[in-house]
Amino acid sequence: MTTAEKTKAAPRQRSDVILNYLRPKKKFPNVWCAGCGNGIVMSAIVRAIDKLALSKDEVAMVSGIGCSSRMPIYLDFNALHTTHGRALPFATGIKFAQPHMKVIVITGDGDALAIGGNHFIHACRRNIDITAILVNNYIYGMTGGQGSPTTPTAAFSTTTPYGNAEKHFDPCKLAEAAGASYVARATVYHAPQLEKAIMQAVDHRGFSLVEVISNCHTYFGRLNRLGDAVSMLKEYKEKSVTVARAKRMSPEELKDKHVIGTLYEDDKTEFCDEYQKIVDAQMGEK
Amino acid sequence: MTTAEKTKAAPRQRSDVILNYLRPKKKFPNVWCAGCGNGIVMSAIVRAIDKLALSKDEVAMVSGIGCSSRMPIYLDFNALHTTHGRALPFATGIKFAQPHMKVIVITGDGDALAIGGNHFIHACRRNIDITAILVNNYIYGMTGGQGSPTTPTAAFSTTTPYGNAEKHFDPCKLAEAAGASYVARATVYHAPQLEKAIMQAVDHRGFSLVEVISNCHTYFGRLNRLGDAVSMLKEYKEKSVTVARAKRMSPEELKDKHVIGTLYEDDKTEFCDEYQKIVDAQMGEK
Amino acid sequence: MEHKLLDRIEIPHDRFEIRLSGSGGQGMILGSVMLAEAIGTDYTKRVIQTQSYGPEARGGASKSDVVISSNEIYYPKAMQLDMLLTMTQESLDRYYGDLHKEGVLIVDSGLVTRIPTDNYYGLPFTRLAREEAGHVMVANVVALGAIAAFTGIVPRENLIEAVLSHAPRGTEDKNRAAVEIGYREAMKIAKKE
Amino acid sequence: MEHKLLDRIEIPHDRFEIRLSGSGGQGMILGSVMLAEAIGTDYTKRVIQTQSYGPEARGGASKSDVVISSNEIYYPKAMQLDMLLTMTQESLDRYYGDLHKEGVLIVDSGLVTRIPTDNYYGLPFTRLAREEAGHVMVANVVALGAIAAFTGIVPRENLIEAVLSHAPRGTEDKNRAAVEIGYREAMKIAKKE
Amino acid sequence: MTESKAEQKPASEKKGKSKYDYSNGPPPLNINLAWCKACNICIALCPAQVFEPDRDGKPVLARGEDCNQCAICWVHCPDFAITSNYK
Amino acid sequence: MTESKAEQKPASEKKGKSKYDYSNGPPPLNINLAWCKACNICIALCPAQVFEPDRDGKPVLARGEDCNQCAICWVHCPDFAITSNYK
Amino acid sequence: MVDTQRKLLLGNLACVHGAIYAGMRFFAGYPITPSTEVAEGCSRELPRIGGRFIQMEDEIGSIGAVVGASVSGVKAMTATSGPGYSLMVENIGYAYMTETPCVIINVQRGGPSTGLPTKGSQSDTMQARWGPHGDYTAIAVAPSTVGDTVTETIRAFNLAERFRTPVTILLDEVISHQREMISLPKPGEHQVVDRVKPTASPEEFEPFAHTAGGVSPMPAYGEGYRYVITGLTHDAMGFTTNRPDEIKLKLDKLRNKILNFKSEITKLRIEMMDDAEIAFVSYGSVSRAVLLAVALARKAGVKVGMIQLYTVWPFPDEELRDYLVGCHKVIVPELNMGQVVREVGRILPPDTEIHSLLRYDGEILTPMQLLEKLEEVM
Amino acid sequence: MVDTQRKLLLGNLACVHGAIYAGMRFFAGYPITPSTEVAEGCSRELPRIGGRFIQMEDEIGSIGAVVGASVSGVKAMTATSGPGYSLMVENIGYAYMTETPCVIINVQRGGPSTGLPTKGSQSDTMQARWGPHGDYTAIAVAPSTVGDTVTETIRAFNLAERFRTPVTILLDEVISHQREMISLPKPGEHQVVDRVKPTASPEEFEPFAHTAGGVSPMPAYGEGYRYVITGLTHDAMGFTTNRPDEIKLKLDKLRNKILNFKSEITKLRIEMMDDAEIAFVSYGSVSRAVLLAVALARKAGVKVGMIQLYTVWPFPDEELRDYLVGCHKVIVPELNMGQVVREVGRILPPDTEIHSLLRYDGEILTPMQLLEKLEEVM
Ligand SMILES: Cc1ncc(C[n+]2csc(CCOP(=O)(O)OP(=O)(O)O)c2C)c(N)n1
Ligand SMILES: Cc1ncc(C[n+]2csc(CCOP(=O)(O)OP(=O)(O)O)c2C)c(N)n1
Ligand code: SF4
Ligand code: SF4
Ligand code: SF4
Ligand code: SF4
Ligand code: SF4
Ligand code: SF4
Ligand SMILES: [Mg+2]
Ligand SMILES: [Mg+2]
Repeated sequence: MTTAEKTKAAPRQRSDVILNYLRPKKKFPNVWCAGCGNGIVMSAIVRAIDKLALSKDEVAMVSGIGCSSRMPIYLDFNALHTTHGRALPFATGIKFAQPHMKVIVITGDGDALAIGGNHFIHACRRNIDITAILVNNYIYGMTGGQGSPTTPTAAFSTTTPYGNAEKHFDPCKLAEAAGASYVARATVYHAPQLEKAIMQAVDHRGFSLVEVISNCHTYFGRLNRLGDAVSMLKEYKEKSVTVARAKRMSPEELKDKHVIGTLYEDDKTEFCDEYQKIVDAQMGEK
Repeated sequence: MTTAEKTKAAPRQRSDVILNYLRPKKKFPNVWCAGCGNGIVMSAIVRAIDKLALSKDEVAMVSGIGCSSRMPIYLDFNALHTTHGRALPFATGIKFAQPHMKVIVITGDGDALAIGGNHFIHACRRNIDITAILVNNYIYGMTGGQGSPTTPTAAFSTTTPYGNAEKHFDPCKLAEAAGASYVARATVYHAPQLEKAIMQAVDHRGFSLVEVISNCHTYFGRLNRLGDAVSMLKEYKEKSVTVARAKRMSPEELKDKHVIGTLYEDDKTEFCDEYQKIVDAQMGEK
Repeated sequence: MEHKLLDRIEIPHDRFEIRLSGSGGQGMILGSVMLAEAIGTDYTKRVIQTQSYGPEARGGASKSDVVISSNEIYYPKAMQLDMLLTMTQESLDRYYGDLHKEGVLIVDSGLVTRIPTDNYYGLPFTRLAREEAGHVMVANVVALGAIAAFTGIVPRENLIEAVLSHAPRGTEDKNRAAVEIGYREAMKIAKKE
Repeated sequence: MEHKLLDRIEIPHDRFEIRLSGSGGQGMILGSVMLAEAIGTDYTKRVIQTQSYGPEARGGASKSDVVISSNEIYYPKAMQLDMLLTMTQESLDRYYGDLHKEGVLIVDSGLVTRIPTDNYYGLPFTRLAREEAGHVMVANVVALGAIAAFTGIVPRENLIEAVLSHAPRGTEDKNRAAVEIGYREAMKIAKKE
Repeated sequence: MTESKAEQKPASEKKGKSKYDYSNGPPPLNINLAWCKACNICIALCPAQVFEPDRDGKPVLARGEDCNQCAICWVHCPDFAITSNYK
Repeated sequence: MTESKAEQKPASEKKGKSKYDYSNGPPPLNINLAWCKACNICIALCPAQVFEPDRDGKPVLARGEDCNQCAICWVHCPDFAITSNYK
Repeated sequence: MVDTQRKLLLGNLACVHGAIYAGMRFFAGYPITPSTEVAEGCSRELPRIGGRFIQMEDEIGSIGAVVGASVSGVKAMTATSGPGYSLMVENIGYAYMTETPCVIINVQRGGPSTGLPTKGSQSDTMQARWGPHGDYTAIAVAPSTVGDTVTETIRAFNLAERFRTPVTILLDEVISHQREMISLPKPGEHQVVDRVKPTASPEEFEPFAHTAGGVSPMPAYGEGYRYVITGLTHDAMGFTTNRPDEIKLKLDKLRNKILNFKSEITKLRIEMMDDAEIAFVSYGSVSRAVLLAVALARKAGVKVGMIQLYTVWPFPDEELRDYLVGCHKVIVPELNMGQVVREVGRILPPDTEIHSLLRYDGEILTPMQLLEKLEEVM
Repeated sequence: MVDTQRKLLLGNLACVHGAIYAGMRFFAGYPITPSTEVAEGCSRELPRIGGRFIQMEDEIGSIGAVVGASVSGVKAMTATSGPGYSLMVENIGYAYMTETPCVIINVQRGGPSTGLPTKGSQSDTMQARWGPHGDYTAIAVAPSTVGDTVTETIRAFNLAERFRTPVTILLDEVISHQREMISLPKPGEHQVVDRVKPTASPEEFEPFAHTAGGVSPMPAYGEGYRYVITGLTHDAMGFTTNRPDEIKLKLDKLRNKILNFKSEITKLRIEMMDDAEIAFVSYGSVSRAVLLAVALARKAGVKVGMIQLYTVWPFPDEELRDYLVGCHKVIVPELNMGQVVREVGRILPPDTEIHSLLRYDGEILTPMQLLEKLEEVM
């Protein structure tokens, strides 16, 4: 079944599906600031997993440290809330040890791309079957608004008080160059598209990245005068263009735009599968 | 003066120019195996620096750990032989603290791309004016032949005894995606082209990468039956195509080929320069 | 050496301890910083300001203490509060026990409803901020104005100076007004009693 | 307790110590591994093989020791060599001092020229390997054959078995020949003396 | 061209009208006020303008009958505070 | 076509012939045998086949007169053991 | 060769054999001299028995993957040397906090920094106890021969599983690069311990329950217990907490589950201590030479004995002190600038004198040096 | 406010002020609670005085850049908390080996692992001594108030420059997030030490020369002395060596240059110890409460005193023992599970009894708890 078919095959989803996936005994509401995009991402993930009809037991949700990385704590999967930046190696350990598991990594722009940048490119390179959901809010939320590797040049943060002198990464471009075999982008405004991207990513065999542009109005928004959660969401709506449309636009037109949709996909072989071949050959030889 | 002009302007270079740059009091010959490409790279670097007429005092040569990283020990510059994978942050400290210095980083495929991968992409992102010379011998030479992030899929190493199950990086592609503003490739067979690439890279303002494909016949060659140093050099000759020619070739034709020459170049602003503007503004404001 | 050491010792209360408490976004920390700065203008007073965060980084309860003394402050944290401001029910429930039996309790009467004592001052700081000062954001400053009035620990002008030194450009008037409103409303109650 | 403890103690020489030394590429470590395995076939013998590297990882001097004893080997490193093989001048200069005064010195006479004693065996292992066994790579194996002959510490067959278990496919014959050549040439000298 | 024009209905009709008949059931949505943090997202994004903020800024179903169950509010609620009573 | 043909000289002439007259000077190259590690690169790559290996595999100038100072040997010597006496 | 169990075994490969014997089926590592052959050995052996080897991008990733594999229910280890161990300490701390069993081999070389890659040393001994930040209780074992590298590796895995905690094996270059003809243990010869699995239903399950022994049963991911593992301080449910009482409970648990069962962990080799007036206290590779020196000195009539610490951490305070009571003098020989000697000093009986014999020039202590020191302090 | 030096200063910003006073002009760091305001302060202040601030990709890179800046001749520092310090230890070891002056601030929070980001702790004290692998001698200072955070930061830089070595400042969340009205030091009020520059010509220059004081003069890159700096063990020229004699010389140098001048490094605060029968030995934030408890107990007639260790490492063995001789009892209060108490135990005079007062639940020790303990041991 293709992902599209799965979506169709799934019974019509109830609006309260998320309640079936919240961890029993965990106190709610969540810790995030009012209006934080993390909650929107979290419910999109749940809807995607539900539509894919995965069993909760076969899902491992791994994260680093950051506001976004709190997500697995709330969800009723096998949850590993690791150290800052290191979610992917831990996830690699799980996936490689138990290749039948669906391993989903939740990570922030700081977590994945600053301290965790090396693990990020190597997970891409190995094309190991893990889905990374990178919640890109352009800032370190958890520690109070310092610049991150995606903080735009000239933008303000608590460590770039005179405007950022550095350039920023395009996480999707980086992932593709490093070897990821599925790369997509969405924003929290585009919740249905986000849900679809996550479904495709989880379904894809190989390393998949979904970059989600998400609002941290508390820090990034405030320091850069972008208004509250609502204004930021509305801005995402205005600034986003689909891959299809983007193809017809010039680089100038695309400046400051978020291109959303599936940016890259290929079907190269997956790491655990390749290793399994070695194991099979060696165990046969014995 | 452009790099080309500098080359022309320089007095005709003597064949023994390297002797002027070897560190006094250091014992020779070098530690490398007979025929190791590292020596060829080292003399190309010296010729390039000599042609650029840099003063030895203004050059800082920084390296990590590995066979290739031994280079700065032999050369009469300000030499910092750091920890494995960390040359770039140390170099960043030097460059940012003393922006007038020419900072050259010597690094291996393991040093730059395995343990040092994060620093590598971030130095590219910052576009800090450092030249990284990445000696890619497709293996960990120093520790005795383990696989590296450039070890080709299916190739043998002491940790891939049944053939490598992983994919490998293209360091140049990765550097470009991460933000480097000059990217070139050469092989040790192509010593004159290598020299030219190094000249251009050092002359370029911004982060520049020169990937040098280099023979480790002792490990990579032996384990993969590629013969001795001479056969490996000859293979580089046969397998290399220039950027110009590569443009006229199909992806299939390009498989297993080394594309040499300048792969990417742009003129985006450099990190130290941008920071200096902030300093100037703030100090003016006081 | 005889025993019963503790019976012979009393920790001298040569200090005044104030706690501002509320939830994450209510500016309790900034409030206490401004208060401490305002008080510290007086050279004869030593001032230490501290805070602690709730169990998680975002949201949750937030408290911030200011300890004031004419002597050296050996122990920087509050031991027995002389004054407690609570802007939420949760913070009142949590910190009421730390208040000295003769200490002063001040609550945002618009937000806090269950109060375990009759001996308190209540003012609707948040509503006053929204309705009279022009923005809920300055509810903490309204409360500072009231504290100045209730305790007399800091002259109103010093408080205004400290508050303004932290006010983002363009919000000076709102902030000044907030202090005045808090001061005025508090004086009304204080006088009544 | 009396003093002069050391006068009353002699470290018993209940062991036989062999060192193979040369430069990085000469296969001294592999040589000693094969030797140790060959000797260890004999259940009554305990064997420990160790090595050390030059100051830098690549090239440089290389040495490898094999300690053999019928008793438990408490101290794993060589203390006083009973036999020293040197394949380069540098290694001879460096390690000659570690040889027991009655120990056996064996040198590659094609490569080592300045020898501080007359009491040694010399054979051109490298030349023999190149010219007679078919490849310089097996010079170490030629030397092992000679060691077997000079010392009698290991039967030739056991040595061949150990050597072959390490020989890459296709090089079995060269290696077997190398042992034989070394053994033969050594026997010639040994008999002469 | 004509076809697409035909599709185009007056904005009020298209958005405001609910497809459902709520007359015999519970209100269209359930709002968990204990979890809601008054972020204003649902209020601002609802195409049918179903919500009004209460004193605390939390949504009340001011025009529940206009709700067309488009899901925008609940998929965007960061605190999982909105669920539909119908879908 | 014709032009490129004109350029094409017999291989022997093009490579083997030295442009220099060494009759009154030192040999064309200086080889530092103490540093040379006998890697064979110079010997194999020299287009004029100037070198022969000695017993240790180190290069000797067997046909020094054929050296055209093309630099290939010294830029490829990993041990900086070759320098020219002319250039 | 009939006895296929008899082998000229490299110290580093002894780890591999011991680990596989103990059930290790997952290795993640990054090469570093002088530990590399551990990784290389695993890359060869593991696929043959259905296990998995991965070379990670660095040491941080290696220990991360090891923890990931372990929570998935697979016994896992990594091997490194000082520089790599230094990089691992953050994630080793995570394993302490999350109570994840795993084994870390540190093949010590001369330090600090890159130091002496090919020379043995015991200078990471204190790091094995205090490297990671914060409060926790460490277990570290130190083999002294190739033979006991096999058995101590098995023991390390057993301790890790028994106590749900990372265990460090303090090897050094001397042993790691030494080959010795030994007999490998036969199946059943050594006990193999596996972590305790929960019996409670998933609904009742508390992942970090405070049990009598302090160790909570540990399910594997995928077994139906879906719980949270976090490096933040947490309660019995695994939920993060800032409550002083719960914080204290957690930290006490980390300590008590180990220190209350120290007798199961401590392993000493006691030689000729009955009437000893002088004692050598040693650990790791040095112990071999000590054994010879002591035997020789005994022959010469000196009342000297030796205590070898197979378990270095937790430091066997009480046991060691008991043995030392009555000794006038104790000599602590180490290949470092004085580490365990500080610990011995801390627990020294009142009438015992302590002497340090240190070597840190890249060479090892010889029996003769030990005897000289003995003569000097006598 | 007339006195512009008077300021309500956050503990973390006290570091920034002290460092700038001491000449710091380069900061590289990575944000982490509860140290973040140090970085944020530097990002604001440094450009204003021509200095440089960079936020690196991680803590490993941060300390790397700091060392790079320092060899370039610029005084440099970084600030972090436990998890970040754990990541830094490899490169801190590099700074030890290469004798590079720099300052690392560790604003301690509860551990292990991610632990308690917003709660104070003193549980990284032993790590500051033993975190990096290998043998070296560490210097660490521990301020106890916002005021002495300024002066101890100045002192840390002075020690780093004087001894060519990294110096750790052991701050904790209690002080770092505390604001206190203090007067900043005026120019000239404190001595500022700079590294000694070579006088030898470049030809004669030996970068790691064995001088009488053990500290070799240190030129900046670009000043004409082109030498090698390496983390491999090296000789006086900086060239790598494997010679036992040279290895020993180098390691002895790392120790002796510090321990031979310990009196310049040790700083103790001694209060009411003249006739004290009971002594508190404390360091860091705890000391403030101790001071109050001691003063109160004295008033009640108890002969109690206090010794505060401003210098925690090298541990002031001899000085401390001298003060403790004559004390019947010593109490060591700490915000951890018992770290410095082990050190005090090691150097305890024979007739002194030792007591530990530990708190590790995220809260701090109150004067009342100290008094209770005092009563208990009396
Ligand atoms: C080793 C280490 N360094 C630093 C930190 C502090 N830290 C926690 S979260 C974080 C950044 C979070 O940013 P991001 O990943 O973008 O997540 P967000 O909070 O924005 O969702 C940092 C620096 C840490 N916990 N551990
Ligand atoms: C932290 C750390 N991990 C591992 C090592 C061991 N090590 C030294 S060099 C090296 C790899 C070298 O490979 P590369 O960078 O490709 O250099 P080459 O030797 O091939 O030139 C490794 C793994 C180390 N020194 N430090
Ligand atoms: S700080 Fe930013 S990212 Fe973190 S919870 Fe608040 S809005 Fe979300
Ligand atoms: S091992 Fe390989 S890279 Fe290292 S010196 Fe030898 S040939 Fe060169
Ligand atoms: S579902 Fe929500 S967003 Fe959509 S119309 Fe109804 S109330 Fe509005
Ligand atoms: S979106 Fe959710 S949290 Fe926000 S106001 Fe609406 S119901 Fe409340
Ligand atoms: S310069 Fe060297 S390579 Fe060129 S012809 Fe002369 S000897 Fe041959
Ligand atoms: S290239 Fe250099 S090292 Fe190699 S054989 Fe020629 S001279 Fe010797
Ligand atoms: Mg972020
Ligand atoms: Mg390499």
